Amino acid sequence: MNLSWVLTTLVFSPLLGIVVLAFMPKTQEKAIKFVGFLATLPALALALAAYAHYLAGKKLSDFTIGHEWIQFRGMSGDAPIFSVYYELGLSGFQLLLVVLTAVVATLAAIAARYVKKEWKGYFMLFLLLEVGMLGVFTAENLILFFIFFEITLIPTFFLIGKWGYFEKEKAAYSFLIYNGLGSAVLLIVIMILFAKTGTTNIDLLTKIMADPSAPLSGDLKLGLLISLLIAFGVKLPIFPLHSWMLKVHVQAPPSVVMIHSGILLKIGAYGLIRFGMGIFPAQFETLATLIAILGVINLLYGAFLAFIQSDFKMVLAYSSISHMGIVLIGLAAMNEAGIQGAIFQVVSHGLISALLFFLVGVLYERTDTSLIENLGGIAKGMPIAAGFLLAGAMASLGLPGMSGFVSEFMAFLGLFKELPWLAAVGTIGIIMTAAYLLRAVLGMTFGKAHREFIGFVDLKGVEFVPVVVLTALIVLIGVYPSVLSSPLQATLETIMLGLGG
Amino acid sequence: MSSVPASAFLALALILFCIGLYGALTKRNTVIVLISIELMLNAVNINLVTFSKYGMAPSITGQVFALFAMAVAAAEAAVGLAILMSLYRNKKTVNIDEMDQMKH
Amino acid sequence: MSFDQFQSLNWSIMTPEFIILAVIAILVIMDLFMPKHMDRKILGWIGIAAILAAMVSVFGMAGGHVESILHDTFRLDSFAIAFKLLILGGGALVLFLATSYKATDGLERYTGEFYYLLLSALLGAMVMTSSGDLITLYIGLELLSIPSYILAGIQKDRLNSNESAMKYVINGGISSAIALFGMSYVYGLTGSTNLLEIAGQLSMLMDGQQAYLLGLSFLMILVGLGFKLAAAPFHMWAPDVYQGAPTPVTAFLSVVSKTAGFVIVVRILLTVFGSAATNGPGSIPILLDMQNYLAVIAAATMIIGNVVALRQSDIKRMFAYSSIAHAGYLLVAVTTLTSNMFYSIWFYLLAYLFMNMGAFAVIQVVSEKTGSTKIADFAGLYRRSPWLAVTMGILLISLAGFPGTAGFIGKLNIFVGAFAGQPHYVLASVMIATTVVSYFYYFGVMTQIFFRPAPAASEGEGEGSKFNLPFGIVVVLIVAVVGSVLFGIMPNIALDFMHNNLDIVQDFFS
Amino acid sequence: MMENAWLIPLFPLLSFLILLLIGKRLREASAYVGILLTLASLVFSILVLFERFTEPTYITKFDWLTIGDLHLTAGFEVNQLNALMLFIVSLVSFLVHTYSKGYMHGDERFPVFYAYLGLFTFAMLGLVISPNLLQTYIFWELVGVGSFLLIGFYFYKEEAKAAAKKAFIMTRIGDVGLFIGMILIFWQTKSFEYSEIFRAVEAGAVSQTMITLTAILIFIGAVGKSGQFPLHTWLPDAMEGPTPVSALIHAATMVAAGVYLVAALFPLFQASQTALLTVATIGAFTAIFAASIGLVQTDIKRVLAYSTVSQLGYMMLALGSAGYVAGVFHLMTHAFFKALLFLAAGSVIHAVHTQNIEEMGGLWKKLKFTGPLFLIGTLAISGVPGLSGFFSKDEILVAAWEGGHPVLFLLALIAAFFTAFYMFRLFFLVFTGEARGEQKHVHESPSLMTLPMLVLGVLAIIGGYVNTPWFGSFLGDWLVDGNEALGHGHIEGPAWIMIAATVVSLLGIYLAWLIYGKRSVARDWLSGAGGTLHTILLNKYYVDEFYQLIVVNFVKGFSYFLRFIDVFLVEGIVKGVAGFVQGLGITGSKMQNGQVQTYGAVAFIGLAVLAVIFALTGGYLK
Repeated sequence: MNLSWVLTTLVFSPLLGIVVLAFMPKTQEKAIKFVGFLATLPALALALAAYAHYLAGKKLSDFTIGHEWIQFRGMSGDAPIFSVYYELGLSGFQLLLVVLTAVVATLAAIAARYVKKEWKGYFMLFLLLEVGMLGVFTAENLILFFIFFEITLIPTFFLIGKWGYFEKEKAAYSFLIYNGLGSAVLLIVIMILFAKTGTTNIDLLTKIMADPSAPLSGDLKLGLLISLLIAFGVKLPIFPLHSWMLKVHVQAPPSVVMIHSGILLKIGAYGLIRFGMGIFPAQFETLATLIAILGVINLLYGAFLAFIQSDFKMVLAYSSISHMGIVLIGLAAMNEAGIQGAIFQVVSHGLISALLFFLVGVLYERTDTSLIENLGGIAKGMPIAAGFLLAGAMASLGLPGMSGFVSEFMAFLGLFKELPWLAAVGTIGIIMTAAYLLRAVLGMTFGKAHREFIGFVDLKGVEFVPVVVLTALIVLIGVYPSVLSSPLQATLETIMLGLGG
Repeated sequence: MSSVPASAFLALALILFCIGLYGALTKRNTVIVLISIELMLNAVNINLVTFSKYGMAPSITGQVFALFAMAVAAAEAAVGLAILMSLYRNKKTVNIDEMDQMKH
Repeated sequence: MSFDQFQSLNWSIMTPEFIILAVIAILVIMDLFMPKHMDRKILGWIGIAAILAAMVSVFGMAGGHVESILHDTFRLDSFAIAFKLLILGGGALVLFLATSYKATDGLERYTGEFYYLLLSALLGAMVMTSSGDLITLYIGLELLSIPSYILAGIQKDRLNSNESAMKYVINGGISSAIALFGMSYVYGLTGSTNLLEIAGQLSMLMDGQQAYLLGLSFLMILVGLGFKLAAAPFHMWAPDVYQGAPTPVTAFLSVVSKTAGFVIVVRILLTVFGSAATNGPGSIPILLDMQNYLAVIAAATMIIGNVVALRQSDIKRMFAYSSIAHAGYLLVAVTTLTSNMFYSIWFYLLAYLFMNMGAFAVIQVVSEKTGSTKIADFAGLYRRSPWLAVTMGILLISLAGFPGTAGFIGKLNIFVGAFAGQPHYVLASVMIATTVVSYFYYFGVMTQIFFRPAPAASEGEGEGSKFNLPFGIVVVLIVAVVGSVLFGIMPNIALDFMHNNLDIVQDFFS
Repeated sequence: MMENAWLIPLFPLLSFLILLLIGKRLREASAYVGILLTLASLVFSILVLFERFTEPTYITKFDWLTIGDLHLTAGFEVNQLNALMLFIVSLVSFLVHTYSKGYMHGDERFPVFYAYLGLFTFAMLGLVISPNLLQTYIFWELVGVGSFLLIGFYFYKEEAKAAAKKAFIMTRIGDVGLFIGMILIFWQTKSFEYSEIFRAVEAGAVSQTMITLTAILIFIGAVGKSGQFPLHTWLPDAMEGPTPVSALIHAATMVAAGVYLVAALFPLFQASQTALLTVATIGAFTAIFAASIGLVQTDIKRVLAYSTVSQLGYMMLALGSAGYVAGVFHLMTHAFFKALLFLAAGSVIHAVHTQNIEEMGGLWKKLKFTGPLFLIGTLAISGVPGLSGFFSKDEILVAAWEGGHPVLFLLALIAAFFTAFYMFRLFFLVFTGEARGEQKHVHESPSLMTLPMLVLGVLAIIGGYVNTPWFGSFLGDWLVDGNEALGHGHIEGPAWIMIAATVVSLLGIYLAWLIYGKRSVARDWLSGAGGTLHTILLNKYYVDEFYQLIVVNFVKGFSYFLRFIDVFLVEGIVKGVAGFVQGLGITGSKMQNGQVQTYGAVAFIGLAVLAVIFALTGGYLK
């Protein structure tokens, strides 16, 4: 059976929604929201189908598709000096991220019910964003990756700038410029790679680089890797490139933050693993200690700063920085445990932060605040929401039985093998995570209610869908991590092979 | 004729060109500025004619070029003066340094 | 030259020029005999028809051999055809804008002139693309410039328009004098004005003194033509002129005139200095030796254009700086001198044509509505006219160079060129960094359009706040958006046409 | 039966899930779900325990997580210790479930309470049957959450909130020790399995330093969970939770998990004298430290809490002195009598609605059931001969003495004296004398509450007879059966130790009687004699204040320092770059002064510069 149509359909299916929305009257709020939600479903269905395909024991390479797209020719008649191929494919790692994206996107579409104005524009941009994200994770060559990467920027800019909170424009600009610079660096790296090897295909590049006779000096490779680290460091974000992300997390509307924190930040991690580690394994090893130090700094820096924030969104924003530190720690370990931990953390944090930000949206919708001190004691009026909030926090602080633990555990397991002292310093982060999350969550839910929250409605109706689905997935991964680890084995083997392990 | 070396003509042209450039960049009166530009173009013409006679490979083309240049210069001057007239109607000045309504 | 000889010339290769010329003559006569109060718009439509006809004839010539007439002063090669298409396309769109332009401030008395002056400037640009001789190049250049001076000042009663024309004349005059001075030395060293002959002569150059002189003349020509491109530091006239000129003229200057500028730069630099030996036959040509100078100019242009654009509050001024910046990107392609240079310049100019024309169409509509050209006038455009807003959004995204638009492909193409041969890391980095800087001001306009509320006064106007889009504007917008998006997604439509029909590299030097 | 032991934790989990989903509808009928399911666990546990008497250890596992070539497993194991723990935990849990039906009656979050109890019981049972460190850690954390949730059950009380937070974070500090230790030992032995670890340690595959390091790190985990000094402060605060919870979690089961962990990893500890000594020292110190604080507390539950801390110290001392059996034995008896004491205290609180012992008094007559049961518990913990506590405490003292720690032995002896004193102080103040507070409607608790107490009371009396010097050390022999590394089932010690212990405890009781029963010695005798000391004890040695001052302030200060960096340095650099670009723009637009001649001049200068550079670099004059 020819399955090469699947990925194209998967990636571009949200466009259908955009087209339908374009012809809808903009006053029909309910219908628009419903269509926006429906438009995310085909991608979700296909993503799950692809996962089922994998579970059935079939090859993921069935989905690979490649076409010529753009050729820049030099002298006439010559072979093109530069070609951009339309190449999509799936590996286990990519499959997981695609499923994650599709799930979070659908749930974020539900969370978009809180959008108060101009739903039509919102959903059109939202769906465009989804196209970009799905494309990023399925692209098989760097240029295509870059194109999809850039495609995510514009909708996100508008979604933040138009539908965000008070300082939305500043946040949107911050986002645009930082990420623009990141992608600029990325483009330069891509071009140099192309200039040196004549290809941008990721697998090919991986092979070429593994060949000792590759036309790149070690120093150049190191330089390229450092550039990649900067490019994806903006996205991840790595200290000190993080300040844009705080603004975005605080100012963007809930459903966008779900996407942003849940998926967009993960592009950075994905890039580091797939390109940084995949293409430059030897240089990555050189930098491993540095990356580990950066990871520990991220972990602790985020944790300590989260401890003194008064806005819960800020707590979560710094918490994201902290958790991305774990990704770095895992990667720096350069062994199976660490890398697998990093990948787990990518998925796990995607789910957890989506859950927490959704709940923030729920609370903000009802109380018009996300300040911890204004929210004390909401467990009285909204016990279910408070319960899920606590569950989310527990997942985030790495409670066993939930996804956060498995990833944190493996990342540290990996690093302890290589750099035990650094890892030991990093474990302070585990304590601090508990401290800041409990401070924040208990500050909001426990204690005396500062104001009457009794009148507020608890979670209801469709609001349960994102919360329950996300919690269920978090627990599923925590209890039965093989759902993630088995598709990853092939990817890991490839990476480890590159690392010479 | 041959007693005057080609380099003298070229030097004259260069000096003329520089005078023109200096005038174009420093004079306040726009008419003078336009005339200075003419000077620069005429310097070119001297060059062309000199080369046409004493160049590496003397040819008539240089003189033809000079004729074209003169015609164009005339047109340019005419247009310049016409524009200056309409400007003068509105602003009542021909001073070039007062034409700074648009800046920054 | 006998009459037979005259007849035997292959005049047909000048068909497009003749069409335009004839129509100019017809329009002049018609304008003369038309009653004073009759609407001159018809002249504009005739002009558009003429341009389209010329375009068709240019298309028809694609794929043929290199031909030249009149002692090789006029040549028709693939390069000429390719860029003539751009120039004609740009001219047509400008005329569409012009027909929709509200004639005020004295323009109402000269609408007829408005159209045929545009056409004659266009004719100059066309001649430039096809010229094989310094004389024709110069004539073409001036034929483009002189009508442009008049056009800039055609709103006789508006001081800004006068001032803009005056500044243009003076700067244009100086620059063409400098360029011409440089050319005179080239002539002096070779005794010929024919480009190919010059090239042949210069490739044999042995004398270091002469090469030195040639180097100086290279710089002079570069500077003189740099004015046309508005490359830094010869860009400073552009913002003032762009701001003061009527919007269609600004569009013309920023697109057609710039395209013509690049045509002439490539033509001269490549043929003359591309083969001029620095140290005897077979040595490195001057052009390659001068690459660093070009690179500095390109980098300065990109930086100045993008950075100063950040500070602008007038949309036309901002677009002036933006067009300076784009000239910088194009200069990167010129600097790198790779085999895909022609294609990348051509494609970028094509993309630039679409996005800039479209943007100026929107600017024209908005500024006519509000009576000023402040960026703040765009506030709330999304509310007042969503389609116009989205159109402008797409065009701005293309200008900023995001994927999915022609602007991105154009930039990518240039960028690839920067790495294809000898990599130019610094230049490429400057290019991409300044591109990021450009996000600020392009998205600043978008902020006004999409995020800011419409000014209170215009909200109260009700019906009056609606935009009525003239037919010409609609055409331009549709073409611009379709072009920007289509060539952003399927650039090979254009690129393959070039490759399959036009063998620029082969033709250029033969 | 043992192959089905995995079902034991699942019953309470089921209870948790059921109550979470439909608890609201069930209201107080939720209790039946919880009680029935824990009863099932109890029955299974008893069956497993009996089967384990005759059958060998049962262990099974499957792959849980694959990391490359590493296969991390999950499964369960039934060995002697596990079987015993299963029984203790499910028994106390069942009793507390039953008791709570009465105690929590009328609470609006009744189903939630039972759900949490179910979660905790699940985690605790899961913990005790884990065959490897990783799984232990997983459940270890889960019991922490159960504890956290139940401490914070009265979430609207600020104190409960603070206590819950404190409990979680302080135990987490310990957990990190365990976490590190676990990972370090994993990389040494390539396994989390207890059996593999022991084998590697025995085979000498792990260096001595590493053994000591990991053992101590793991012990830090135990310190956190078992409230040992210096991580003990959360445990007294945890008394903010409902009293049945205190009985279940903070007396009988979870806090004993630390002891259990050390016991389960005993061979590892035994391989390092340093580690053992650390355990013993910390244990002994904690025992006397907490006991001394207990002397002056006035909150009935806090007295019991410090007593718990102290008793846990005892157990640690035992283990640290190589008295494996003694430690586990005391764990068991302590579970019985301390749970009894807490439940009885709960019954008292239920009756008088206060926890302050100064407001109680004279309850002996009013609480006909509770009083005697409380007395049984008090006697047992004081080590009065014949009751369970006597036997186990004696074992510990012997172990400490034989282990060659005379100082620690002495500390333990003093702690025993303190224990007897403060427990009877408590007893006398609560049950004898005149009623001091306003006590209306004081009545005995319902039978639902007294019956569990009765069961525990019986066990508190007879529980010790499974391992006595007189009737044979059945428990000890069984525990160490088949594993010589654990030491002997019974350690012979000099007879004077038993006598000394008895004398000491009786002395304590006598002194308490003198002051609080007979009142022949003034109550402020002690506080008067050592005023400063009394204040220090009352303030728990200012440990909390110390932590507040040093740790909390340091963390906060450091955070603000980082914020400073974040705001000024990180943002500052960004602003600097942006400012530079803006400045360039400003300069550029300033140059654009509208003067056309300036434009020309700039261009000319540009040309001149190019030409000069060209001239200077020599052009082509070769």
